[in-house]
Amino acid sequence: MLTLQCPYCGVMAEETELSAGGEAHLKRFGPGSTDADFETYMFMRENPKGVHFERWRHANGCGKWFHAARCTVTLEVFGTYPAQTSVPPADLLDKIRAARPGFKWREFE
Amino acid sequence: MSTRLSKAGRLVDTSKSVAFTFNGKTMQGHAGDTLASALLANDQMMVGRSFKYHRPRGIVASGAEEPNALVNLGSGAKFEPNQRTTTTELFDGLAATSQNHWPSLEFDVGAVNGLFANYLTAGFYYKMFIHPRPLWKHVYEPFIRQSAGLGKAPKDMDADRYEHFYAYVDVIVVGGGVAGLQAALAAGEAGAKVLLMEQTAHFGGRAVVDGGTIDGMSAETWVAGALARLDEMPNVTVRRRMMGAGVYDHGYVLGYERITDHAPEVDAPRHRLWRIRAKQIVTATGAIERPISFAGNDVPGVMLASAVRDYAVNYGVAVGQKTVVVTNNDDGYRTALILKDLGVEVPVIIDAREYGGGALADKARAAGIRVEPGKAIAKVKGGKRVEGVELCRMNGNGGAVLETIKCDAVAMSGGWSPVVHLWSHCGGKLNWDEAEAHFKPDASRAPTSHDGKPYVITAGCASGPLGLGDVLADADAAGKKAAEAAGFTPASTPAPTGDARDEKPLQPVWMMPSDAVYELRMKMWLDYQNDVKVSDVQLAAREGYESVEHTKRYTTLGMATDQGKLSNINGLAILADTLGEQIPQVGTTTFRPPYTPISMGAIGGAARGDIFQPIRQTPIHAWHEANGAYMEPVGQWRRPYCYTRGSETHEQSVHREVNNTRTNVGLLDASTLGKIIVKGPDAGKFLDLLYTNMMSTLKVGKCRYGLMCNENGFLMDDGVVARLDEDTFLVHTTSGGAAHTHAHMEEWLQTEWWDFKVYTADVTEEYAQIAVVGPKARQVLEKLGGMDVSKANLGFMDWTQGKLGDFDARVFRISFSGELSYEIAVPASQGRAFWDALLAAGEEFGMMPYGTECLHVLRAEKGFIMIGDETDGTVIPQDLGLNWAISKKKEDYIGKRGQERTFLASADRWRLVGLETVDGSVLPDGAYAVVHGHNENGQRNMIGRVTSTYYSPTMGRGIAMGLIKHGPERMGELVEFGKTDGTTVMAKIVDPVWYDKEGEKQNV
Amino acid sequence: MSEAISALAGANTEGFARVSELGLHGMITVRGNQSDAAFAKAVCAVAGVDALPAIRKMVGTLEGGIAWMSPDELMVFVPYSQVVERVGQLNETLAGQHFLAVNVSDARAVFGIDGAAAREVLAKIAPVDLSPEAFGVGDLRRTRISQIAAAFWMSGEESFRLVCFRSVAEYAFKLLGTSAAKGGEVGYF
Amino acid sequence: MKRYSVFAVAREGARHHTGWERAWRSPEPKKSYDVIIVGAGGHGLATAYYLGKNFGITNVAVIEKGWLGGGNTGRNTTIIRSNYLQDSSAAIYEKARDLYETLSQDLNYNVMFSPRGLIMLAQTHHEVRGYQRTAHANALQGVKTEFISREKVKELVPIINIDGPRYPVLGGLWQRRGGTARHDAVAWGYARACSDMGMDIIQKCEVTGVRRIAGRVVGVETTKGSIDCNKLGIVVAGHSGVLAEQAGFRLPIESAALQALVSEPIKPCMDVVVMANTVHGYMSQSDKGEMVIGGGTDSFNNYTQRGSFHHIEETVRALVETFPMVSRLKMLRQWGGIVDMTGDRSPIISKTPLENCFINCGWGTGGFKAIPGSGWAMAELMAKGYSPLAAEFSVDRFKEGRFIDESVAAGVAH
Repeated sequence: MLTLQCPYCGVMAEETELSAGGEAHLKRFGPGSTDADFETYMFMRENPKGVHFERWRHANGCGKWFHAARCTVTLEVFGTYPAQTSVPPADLLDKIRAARPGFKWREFE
Repeated sequence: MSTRLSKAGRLVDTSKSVAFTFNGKTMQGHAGDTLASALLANDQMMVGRSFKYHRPRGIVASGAEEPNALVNLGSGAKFEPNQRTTTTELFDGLAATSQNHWPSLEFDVGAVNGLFANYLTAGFYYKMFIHPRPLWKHVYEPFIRQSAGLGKAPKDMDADRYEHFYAYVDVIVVGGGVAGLQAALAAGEAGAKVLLMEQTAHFGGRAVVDGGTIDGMSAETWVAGALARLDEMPNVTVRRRMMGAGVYDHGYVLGYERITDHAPEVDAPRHRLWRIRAKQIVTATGAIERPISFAGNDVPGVMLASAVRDYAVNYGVAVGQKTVVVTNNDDGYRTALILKDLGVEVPVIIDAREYGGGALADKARAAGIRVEPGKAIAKVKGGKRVEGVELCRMNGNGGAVLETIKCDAVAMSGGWSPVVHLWSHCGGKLNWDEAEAHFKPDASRAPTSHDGKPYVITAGCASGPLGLGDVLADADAAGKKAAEAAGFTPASTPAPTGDARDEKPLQPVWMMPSDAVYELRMKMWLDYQNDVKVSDVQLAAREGYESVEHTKRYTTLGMATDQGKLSNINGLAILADTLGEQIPQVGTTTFRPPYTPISMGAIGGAARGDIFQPIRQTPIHAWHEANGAYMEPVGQWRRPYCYTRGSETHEQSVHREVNNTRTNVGLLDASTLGKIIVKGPDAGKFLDLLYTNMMSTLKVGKCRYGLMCNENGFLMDDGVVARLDEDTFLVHTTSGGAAHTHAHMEEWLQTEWWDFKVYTADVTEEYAQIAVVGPKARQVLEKLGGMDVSKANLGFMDWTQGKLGDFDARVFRISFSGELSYEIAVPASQGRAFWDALLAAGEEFGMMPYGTECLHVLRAEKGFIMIGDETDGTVIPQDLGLNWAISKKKEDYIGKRGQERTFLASADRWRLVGLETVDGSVLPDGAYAVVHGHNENGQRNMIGRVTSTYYSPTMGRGIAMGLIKHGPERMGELVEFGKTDGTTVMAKIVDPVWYDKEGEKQNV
Repeated sequence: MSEAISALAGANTEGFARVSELGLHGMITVRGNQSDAAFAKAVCAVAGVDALPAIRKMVGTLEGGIAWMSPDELMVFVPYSQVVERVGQLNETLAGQHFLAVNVSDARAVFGIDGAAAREVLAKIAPVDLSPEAFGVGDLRRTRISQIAAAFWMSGEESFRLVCFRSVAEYAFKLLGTSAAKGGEVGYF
Repeated sequence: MKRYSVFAVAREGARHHTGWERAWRSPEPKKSYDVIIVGAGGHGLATAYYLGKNFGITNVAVIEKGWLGGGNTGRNTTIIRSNYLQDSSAAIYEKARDLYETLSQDLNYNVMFSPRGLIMLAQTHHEVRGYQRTAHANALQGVKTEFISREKVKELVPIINIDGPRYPVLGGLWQRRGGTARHDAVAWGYARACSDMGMDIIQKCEVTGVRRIAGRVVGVETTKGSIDCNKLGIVVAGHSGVLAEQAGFRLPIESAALQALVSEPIKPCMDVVVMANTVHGYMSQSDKGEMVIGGGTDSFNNYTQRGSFHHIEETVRALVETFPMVSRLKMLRQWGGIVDMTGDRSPIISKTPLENCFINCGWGTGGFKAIPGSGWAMAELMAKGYSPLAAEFSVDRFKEGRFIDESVAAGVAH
């Protein structure tokens, strides 16, 4: 039963207040894109055994979408941040790299 | 025999006697008894039958670890099977019956299995009953099921209530023994918010039974003082009869509080499930004594030494008149000494250790008790109760019996194992302790929480130490550590002092005697309830079920209701020994919640009956229910399916409603339709991306039907959009689609197009929306008056607002029936009044309300699609011939790219057509269209399916819509549909618009 | 206009705490930039309060107050009889700005939970720390009560006010009533 | 191999069971094999078994990181059914169900297949229509199902409450030959038969890398050294993503925790399997008497084999409403397994971008019931390069938008 801190209203929200939204930072491919790019956007997922960037919505709360960096093995949450960004904050990436040497997630080394 | 002692137990009030029944026989106990202690006081040694061999079973333990003494408790709506007598507090009128036997506990036919014990070994079922095939299901399995299963199945609706409760604390302490109390004191003094829970009704755990001194006072006195100090701390809460059931991720703990189990007459919830968030969890869960594997160790009267002690001290019950103690450690001697002290005869202490015991052993000798070091029990004599034991050398095969000793009880002590369940639930790791021969928590590998830091700390015996002094020191440290980790500064007060442990080392004894012959090994029980014996584990290992999980599952070791609390360590020691491996290499099975079984009622909580799930009601709901509406769930809403009159069937009602709406006027409660305000400079641009068609060009005062797809291209929702002003749109969604569509909008606005200047608001429930439908609709509204609803002022697909009669109304000229139709929204608080006003005004025009099924027929006659009927999540607008609603001008909309993929763009897709059976009958719902031949998997080739099918009162025949391969190009052709009975029915492909193809009626 | 009726017409029930539906109240969902002074001024004026509420706070009362709903959403409370006019007032003052103000008075139901043990009624059904240290007068939470979304705040030492959707008012009422049923006292706070 | 029979049991009983052989050998890996299967769960072992039985390919190693059958095979609720809507699903699940009928005899190991019958409750009109549609499809797919009345449901399941205030039972989709089997026994039986054919089952051996030359698989690196192979089959359920990465390709897969629980054992009270999809609860009674209950799936990626407790609450709540007597039972044990979910929630049995490397994954919550059919199809695909049962389940379908969507029977888009 996870708890994640909503970066908008500051609540340490338990899972039942939240709804999970899958992998974060997907680049949308629309008309004109290749089948491969569109397939990647729609279906290919990192699904890492380790730190993952994912989307959550504070559905039973302030209703805002945010992102979380969470380890899928230990469930450690390295941080949460607003959804209006296409890349994770640098300081968060540093924190993860420090804790998990050799950390890699999609284009983020 | 088992009797009450002259010296009263600490927990019972001998002045208050309590009457109860066991298998119909009335017995007497005392207030403070458990059912187990009361049964023993009545010399009820046999209390049940085992799972497989139906062997006589007696009480083995005195607490939560009890595997044997399970009973059916209560009756009727308060009946419950598999209740542990050792954790059931006695109350007046308690009625218990024993389990798993027929016809009676004393004479059980199932015991015949025991005669075949030779064959009924581990793996028996896997090797048997293979031929002939049908016999397994029809003969063998039913028999096996009948003979298994323990308690009876409850029959009635549960008469009790249950509830949940959320609590948030800094530190949880699980366990109210001296360790838990000290941990709570230490954390509490540091200022942490502490919740201490004890699963029984009493505090102090073993210390108050085993004696010993803390800070110079008796354990009893110290415990009373500790409770008093905790009581004075405002930041500490102490709860009894509350078990730490499970530890979950991120500091989540389940507390299982049994409120009225001991007092069923009280009007209160029976159980309360606490959902607790804690920064730190201290598990002071103590330790459990291990049985010893000797032949006949399952005969009623063979009991854990500590339990014998508990019954004597706590309840004043002597389990036997002559109690033999058998042990591999010094603690067993405590039982002998306490019994002796209470005047119970102890013929002998059998100590497996050549070197014998330490100080306690000397005390025993001094007390005149015979001590036999290096000896073992070869076999327990007796069937339904202990009659004696055969003494032999520990190092030997048990062949040579030295002496037979008469006794009626055996107290066994195989050493102690920390209760590590809660520690392990979320991955806390264990180390093997050679000296104590048990697994104990490895504090350096604790479970970690959301912050990556450890959040479970063990305290006292649960950490490993068994001496009173060490226990208190460890608990004090644990409490302080927890408080510190939770952000508090612990006081520097020293830990209380307790007696040091002065004992000779334990000698692991996994089998007694050391080289017992097979005949003895197959009588050595590991798992009492599931009848798993030493020989079974050895067989499993020999057959290659080497992993501890394999052995567990192959033999069912540890899978009984006690989840192996007594059997697991002994079992895996035998496994390791057979494999020639070290115990730590073999490892343990996984510990899963709950610690002991918890009621489903408590898990479900208060959510039953009326509040099982929310039912959404429109402002007119009550009227529907009062006027013959047959309601159907639509999402969480309830909507009238139809309104039955007199003796009408539902079908007749629907036909009446259709005919009346087509000829006169009908009234529909459409309040469930979703309504979302979309406002902002970019609202039009946003809606253009959201819908397949163009919304930005919609004129103020106009309505437009729109299609919404998901990114995969599949049709998701549809509805009418009205432009309220330059930058404000009102979006209608399907019933039950509002929340989803609103979330869909917010998701795109927040996570993809966050630069758009758009705000949305779900106003679905602000309005009651009522559709007035039919040729006489205009007359009805004109009767209400106040608004010009003429075609000139309010044409088809226009909307307007103002006063309609007494009401502030927004009126939309839209039609989902093909008739002249107005959808009118008024404030929800006036919805019911408006409905009544319409009914009154409509009376002279023959107005009748209609339900969802009539709505479906009306729209089908007109060839309108319905989300959820024509669509199922795999259908795109192009399949439905809705290309007219897909803008060619737009370079992008959600779903456009998805629809360009080969399979979705294929010309071979099944597409929407109308269908008419040749004989006019109604096509079966969900039927598939077939062509000759089979596919390569031997299935009939299918080319389409029925999506909607009705009897049309208007057309006087069955009409249907369906998706057919190349359908629109095959107008007039016949297609064959398969029925579930194997026959088929022919239908003609036709235009799906049956009624008013030109659309004149809705446009008058 | 015809008489307006709230979802449960003021139903109430007495357990170890009192649960009552409080009838109709003027409620305006306002979305906009809360850091914009003009916006804040206009909204405060409508609600009759001095300043916008801080994050997760409620200022004022049901007759005139503002509840923080999200970084760009507020719930403004005004007398029911005046809500239409107040929405108009907002639209006028903020004309030209990017904002949203809609009347949701009839889309909501309002409940009161009153009594010494009021905290326990909600602590059984909402995943929120309701201990006095963590939740006091003026504190607000948007969360769920059992299976529905709701917002509640403490309006007094022993009083909560709760807002949920109108269509589930009956569920909410029975849920709160069950939670407050006698015999269910927890004695925790 | 000494065959199991009543006579063998009698013989061994008379001599203290000293004569039983190991059910399967535990050899050290050879240098090279024709085929390596990664993953000794039900699907992997079944694949190996049918490679040998149907195609005579027996130079096979099945490599298992932990202990065989230790993944989802030993963690599921043992339900077996084939009442699926889409042709390709119905085909493979019915093939599996049909093979289950004789599996005990084929393997000479009693897997306790119990075709006691399975009901899917229809509790809304929408569900009624969905299941009627399924019944029509099944009739043409050779799957024996029928839509039955609520009265018939009550007759088959006396403990059910068909007049629930919230979701009355309106009928049900009934598959008479659906049921359950003993999950561990399925893995053990296949393992014993594979071992008997001379295949090597190598437990406690983790694959750490996939060796490739010129886009072709040539072997694997393991914790027990490097092993060569001509063909590689990856059948590792929840860990498919990890293996795929080692093999150098990506999968449309996400791993999540699926939960289940059992009650304490009680005397027989429900002879069929009941699934209530509207309220998300399903339940059957094991031969030991436990009520075996399927819970929900977490909606976030998870490798912990622990789920969130609120799913257990939701499931139990639903079951108490549907089977009031459940309220007075107790939960004995809860657990979780890691399931791999594809974009359309249907499995993948497919060639991969890496030549001679095949993958079988994505069974989500439906794996156990498919084991024999899945193994049959995977074996055929690996042996012949094509299997009609597997054809539709190729991984290309996501690029083409050719989904196999089973949720449509319930009318839910995703």
